Amino acid sequence: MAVVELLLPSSPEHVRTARLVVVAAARRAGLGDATVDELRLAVGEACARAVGLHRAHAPEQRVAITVTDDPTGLAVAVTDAGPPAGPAVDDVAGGFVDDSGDGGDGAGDEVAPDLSLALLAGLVDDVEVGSADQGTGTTVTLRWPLPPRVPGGPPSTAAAPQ
Amino acid sequence: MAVVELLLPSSPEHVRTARLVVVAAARRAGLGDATVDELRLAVGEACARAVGLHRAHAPEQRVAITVTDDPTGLAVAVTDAGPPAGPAVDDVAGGFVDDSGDGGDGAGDEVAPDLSLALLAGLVDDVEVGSADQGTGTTVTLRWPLPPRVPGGPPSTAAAPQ
Amino acid sequence: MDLSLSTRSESSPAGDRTVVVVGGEIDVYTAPKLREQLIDLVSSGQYHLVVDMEGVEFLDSTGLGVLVGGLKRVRAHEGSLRLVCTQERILKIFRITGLTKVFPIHSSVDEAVAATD
Amino acid sequence: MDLSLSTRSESSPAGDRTVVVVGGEIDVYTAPKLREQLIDLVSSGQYHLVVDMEGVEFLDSTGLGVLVGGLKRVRAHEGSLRLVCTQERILKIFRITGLTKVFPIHSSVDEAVAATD
Ligand SMILES: Nc1ncnc2c1ncn2[C@@H]1O[C@H](COP(=O)(O)OP(=O)(O)O)[C@@H](O)[C@H]1O
Ligand SMILES: Nc1ncnc2c1ncn2[C@@H]1O[C@H](COP(=O)(O)OP(=O)(O)O)[C@@H](O)[C@H]1O
Repeated sequence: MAVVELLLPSSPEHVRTARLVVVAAARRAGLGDATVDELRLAVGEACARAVGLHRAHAPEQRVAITVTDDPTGLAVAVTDAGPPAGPAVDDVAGGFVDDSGDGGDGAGDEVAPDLSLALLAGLVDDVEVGSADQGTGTTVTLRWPLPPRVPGGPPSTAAAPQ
Repeated sequence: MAVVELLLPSSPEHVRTARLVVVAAARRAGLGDATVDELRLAVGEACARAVGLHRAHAPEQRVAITVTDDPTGLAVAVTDAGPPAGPAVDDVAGGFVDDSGDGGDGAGDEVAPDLSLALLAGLVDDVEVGSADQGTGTTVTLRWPLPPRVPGGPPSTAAAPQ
Repeated sequence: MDLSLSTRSESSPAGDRTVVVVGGEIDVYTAPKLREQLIDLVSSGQYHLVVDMEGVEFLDSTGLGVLVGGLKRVRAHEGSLRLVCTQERILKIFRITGLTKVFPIHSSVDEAVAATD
Repeated sequence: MDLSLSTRSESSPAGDRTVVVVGGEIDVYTAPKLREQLIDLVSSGQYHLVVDMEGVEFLDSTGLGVLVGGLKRVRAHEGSLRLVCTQERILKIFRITGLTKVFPIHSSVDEAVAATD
């Protein structure tokens, strides 16, 4: 079980880095191209949500991304430092609330909570939302199963090549 | 000042992820293509060194990569959990010692401490080697200066686009 | 930095159209640039837009939101916003979000420029 | 997974040569595969190798070490290992490490296959 951890400043420019890291882990874990595409998008949505929350509630704090892979699958956890969320998946929407404060002149139209939720729901079968360990903030965990390894196929990522 | 932190399992397959993250940060910080190429290679060398040390001394521990960028430049610190090093740059070589334990049958020839040092020295003007905070392990810090920003040029990476 | 934008005018029997060619990644970081571009066009009186997405490598919900915002703006002036996209991975994103029902999606710029329905 | 390898035989007045075409990234993770390939070739009696590096996107010291190891192996059998490389960013890596003095570096496979010096 390999665990990659990433702490990123909460600004939109860093969301791309999160996508890069998770995609690298997913490829290594053996996920197929189509799944990797979905995962890239879903992780981007989860991170954009966290960045949006931080901008409103905790601009100095960083967003934490943890990628865990084992032979059964890949799990990506995105933890924000926003207000604590309940266990309902609907609370994920909290991060998408228009925080531009422009009072509906239309300039905030790039923040589309329903679009982001629609994407997450459409892309990932296994989404879990819970309070982060520290009691504040929320962890959104996305999971993708891995096909069972074919004997003689690519080596487990746990073993270093030699 | 944006600080990106990355914790990676100490196996060779993860060195590529470190390169990806640092290159993304360097591009954002405004380093030119040629410098980014050098940085990709230098960071890869520093991480490969740390991974080599961990395989010998601390296989379960992760390698820490910290990227700090401010208007003056970009600093990349790679911290291993190997035996403590002295302050001399020469000690960097510690990580490159052939740890394959194959007793000179030639199978270990891919570990080339002098080649790696030659690359680091040739690529990076500012290399600092020090004991890691915890008293064990070594931090190799690589620094690249940034050209002064042109007024009216690309916005500072500290400011979120709006 | 990973978003490229360029615009040009095209004419057809249907009238003048402004083609916006978008390349690279449209995400939470770069989407504001696309939004600005669309706002600028509408502000300068260009209400019939064709957004060529064939060079788009990545599109997230922020990018979708900017396109929806652009559509609202041109519609406020009886205009149109048509997309050109044949990439399956991008089309899928429009389908998942139900936006294939909101945007006319064409398979070539010529087709989009000539469209009137 | 990001390293590609293929081999083929070529003949010239100088004799038979084995061309190893390398693509992608040769780094601490992938270099062992290249090492295996070179060892296999030498084990099967192929002592005159041309390594085509034109498709290499990244090369680190581990990769350099594998090439040096290959050179040692073929030389133990009076063989040769020639590189084909015109990419400035890769050539620079050989220069920084002084290995331009160790490897014959050619600008085409044909030139490398025909070389005898
Ligand atoms: N799946 C969806 N998620 C979010 N917004 C959607 C979705 N489908 C359609 N829309 C909406 O598309 C609308 C733009 O098209 P339209 O229905 O013509 O808007 P309006 O009636 O406000 O002009 C936006 O208001 C946007 O919220
Ligand atoms: N800058 C360098 N860094 C490390 N090794 C180098 C460098 N330059 C040359 N070499 C050496 O190249 C040698 C291979 O070429 P050669 O001198 O012919 O070796 P040998 O005499 O052992 O056959 C290796 O032993 C390798 O260590």
